[in-house]
Amino acid sequence: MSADQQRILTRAAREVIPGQIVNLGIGLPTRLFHYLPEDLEVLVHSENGVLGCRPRHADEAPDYEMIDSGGAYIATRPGASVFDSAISFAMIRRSRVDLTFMGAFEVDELGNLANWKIPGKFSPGIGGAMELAQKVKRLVILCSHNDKHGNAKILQRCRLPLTAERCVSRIITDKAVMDVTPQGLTVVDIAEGLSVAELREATDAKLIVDDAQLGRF
Amino acid sequence: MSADQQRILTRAAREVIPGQIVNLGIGLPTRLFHYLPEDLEVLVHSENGVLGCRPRHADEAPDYEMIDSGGAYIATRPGASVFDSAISFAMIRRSRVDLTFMGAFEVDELGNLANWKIPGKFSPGIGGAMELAQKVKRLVILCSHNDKHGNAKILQRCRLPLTAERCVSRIITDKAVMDVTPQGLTVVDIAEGLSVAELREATDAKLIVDDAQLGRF
Amino acid sequence: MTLLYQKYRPIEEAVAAIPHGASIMVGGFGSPGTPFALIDELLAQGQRDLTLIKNDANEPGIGIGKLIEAGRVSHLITSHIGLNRDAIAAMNRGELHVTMHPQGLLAEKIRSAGAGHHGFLTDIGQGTEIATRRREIELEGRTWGIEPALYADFALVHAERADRYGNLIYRATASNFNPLMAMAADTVIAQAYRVDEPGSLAPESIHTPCAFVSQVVQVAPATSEQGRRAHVG
Amino acid sequence: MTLLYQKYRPIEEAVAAIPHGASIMVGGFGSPGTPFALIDELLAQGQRDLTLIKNDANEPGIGIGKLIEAGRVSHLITSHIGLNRDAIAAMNRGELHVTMHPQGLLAEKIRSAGAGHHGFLTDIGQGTEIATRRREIELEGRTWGIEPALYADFALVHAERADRYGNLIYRATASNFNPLMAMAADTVIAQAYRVDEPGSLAPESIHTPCAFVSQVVQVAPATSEQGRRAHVG
Repeated sequence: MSADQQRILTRAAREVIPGQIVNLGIGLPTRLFHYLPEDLEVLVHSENGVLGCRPRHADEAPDYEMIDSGGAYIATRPGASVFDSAISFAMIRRSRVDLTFMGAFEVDELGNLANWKIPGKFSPGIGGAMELAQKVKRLVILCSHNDKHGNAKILQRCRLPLTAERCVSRIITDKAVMDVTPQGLTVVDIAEGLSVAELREATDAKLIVDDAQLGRF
Repeated sequence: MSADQQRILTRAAREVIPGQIVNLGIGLPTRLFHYLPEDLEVLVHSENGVLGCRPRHADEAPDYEMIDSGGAYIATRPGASVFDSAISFAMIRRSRVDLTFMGAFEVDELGNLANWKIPGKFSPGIGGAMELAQKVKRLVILCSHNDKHGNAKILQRCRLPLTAERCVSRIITDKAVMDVTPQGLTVVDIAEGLSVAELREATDAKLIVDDAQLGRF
Repeated sequence: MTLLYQKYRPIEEAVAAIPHGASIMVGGFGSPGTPFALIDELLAQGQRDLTLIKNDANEPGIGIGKLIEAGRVSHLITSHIGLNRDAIAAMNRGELHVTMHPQGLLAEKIRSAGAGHHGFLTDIGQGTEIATRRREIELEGRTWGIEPALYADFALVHAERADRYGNLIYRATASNFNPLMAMAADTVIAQAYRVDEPGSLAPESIHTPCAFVSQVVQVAPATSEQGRRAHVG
Repeated sequence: MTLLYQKYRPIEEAVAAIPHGASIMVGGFGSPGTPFALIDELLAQGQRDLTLIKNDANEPGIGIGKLIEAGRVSHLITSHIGLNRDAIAAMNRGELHVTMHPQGLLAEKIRSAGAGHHGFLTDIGQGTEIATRRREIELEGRTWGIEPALYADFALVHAERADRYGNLIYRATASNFNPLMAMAADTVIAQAYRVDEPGSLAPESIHTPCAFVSQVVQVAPATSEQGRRAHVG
């Protein structure tokens, strides 16, 4: 894992409030699992049908019928339950999941999210992303600020097919932490060593910056 | 219980095929419970959420949380399951109940059934009757042939609000066993000592009688 | 959002969140599964002008029968009230507005809300007076009734066992409408005969996962009230 | 109608009832809950031109991955096939027709059939391309998508334990789509690691009541195949 990813995950772990129900999307968010202390009173939901999962300890044999939605063998913590896919998504659609972390291809100023399809290039399916993005109480996006070609992923308007409209609350990238507000994208934290001008340069959306409030991470 | 009711129930018990799933409606049909031998391999469904109930033995203490849909304290037999009301009615709507017995205010030649409401007089609710009547594979009506004023309950057309259209397969009364067929009501059995003329007199529907086929009960 | 460690509450505090005029789903089919203790607390606290959603009206003098007799219920959405002559009388006098649904449709209207839908398409009741009171739609050459989802502000549910996160297990025929209502209401208050520490219930044995439950209270096991019903098996 | 005492069958006989061209729901989310033995029997028997309904396409070389590689599947209705590169390639070559649904909607379309409905009203996917491919309806001032119920001729489901009437218990995350599919298909074939006499399963512990299950077969417990997945936790 790169240093940038580590910084994103370390910052993301601070978003979790004890007592919450949290879902970790496939990809980078799944790794956040390992950044949550085991004694943190949080139930991690995985949409394949478990609430209250934790990473397997190094010395635990895998239970081949206990996986998370990404396919990793997991274990459960006290207070866990298992259930079918209808119950699992009822939980999601009824906004019983407090906080979800998800990756993104594109996010925009309005909080629109695109992370499931690149027409003609990538369309393995939808999975649970649409429901989670549309209905979770708080959606935090974890992604690199720019794609591997250097193109901005934080845009004025998404161009790819949307996962859900106006669903994102906060975006955490290697370069900044940004909140979606009625006024636009407000920068909360900026990466150590990065200037606001550099951040604006790497972003295709208007950024609202209040220097007096700006944190570093 | 009257001799007429006993004759209805004795005849009705012959309708049950070993291996079936059977529902007993409130009222007279509930008493059929006691006419089914305990070793008969049948699972009795009660729509409040149990499959595989049996009458309590005389020496069994009641379990106050184990009732049938009529409110009687019941027990379960091997192979029983309990479940919520959604599962219970899914079973009904998916026609997983093979046979249901139900009472009636009126039944007609087309197999229409009225047994839930007498406008202005009796309307305590609907319960599970509509779904059971509409979706069960085979609906057998158990009722007196005439009401307490002597009026026919077996009619050319029902006058009361319907429970379900064209749902009845067979009618068992104190006077006859009749099948609903595309040609009309066909008499299968007639009560001991009753003439076909007397039966026709007590009925407000056309009855098809083949003397050569007619049984007694 | 109720945080996990905030769910286990005294019964007075849990019920005090219910205002006058609230819509409240109440579990139970007859006595089994009826949250008697929560209902009695509601009676004691005095909330009025309530809309209740319950399969039946219990019986005179027990459960929601008490709330109806006390004039605290303005609207009852139900399936069958034949075992409560007082409720039938109140309905006939026009003091209690009653909406009747076929039992399975009532369950599904609640389940539809619990699943986060807005309703479902059914053929149940087509050809009866039920069909005349709902909107219909043509699809694939047939006419279907549209049954809107039924949401509520609160649900009062009864469980056999719970943990203090709000995981619930039902017993015998006390399940009935409880798990459906636990998903459909905005705030869900569960009573259980026993509330243990998280980890005391096997994950596969849990019927209602804690995510749906807002508060959980412990109540005394089966009172004589639940046994004093007229019916015998 | 399958009578209760006729449900426990040899696997060959149960699967032989499936004709060419059948629509078949297959339980499982990834490996857990996938009825590997029933799928392998289907592969051996040679049924073709199948429509499969499954959350995912398993992985190359296991589960329905084998059926797809053998060219036996003409249509796959699914939510995500990202773990099976062969299925993606077959889709891209136009050899496998794939219909994608959001996972929760796929579950609910199946559940809607299982409940005996014709569909449900949802706001999931409104504002996305999902909404463009379905009929909509205006109700109470909002626009809702109509998602039709998804029925099938057969369902193949996997359970941990069963009795010979077909009562089923799932374990861990092997539940997933299995109980929904068990209600939605006309003929339901269940495999279980252990099939006992009726009475061996506690009534409250049963996840799928036997009324929904047509046939039940016993299969050898967890094979190495289920462990040979690329992912590690």
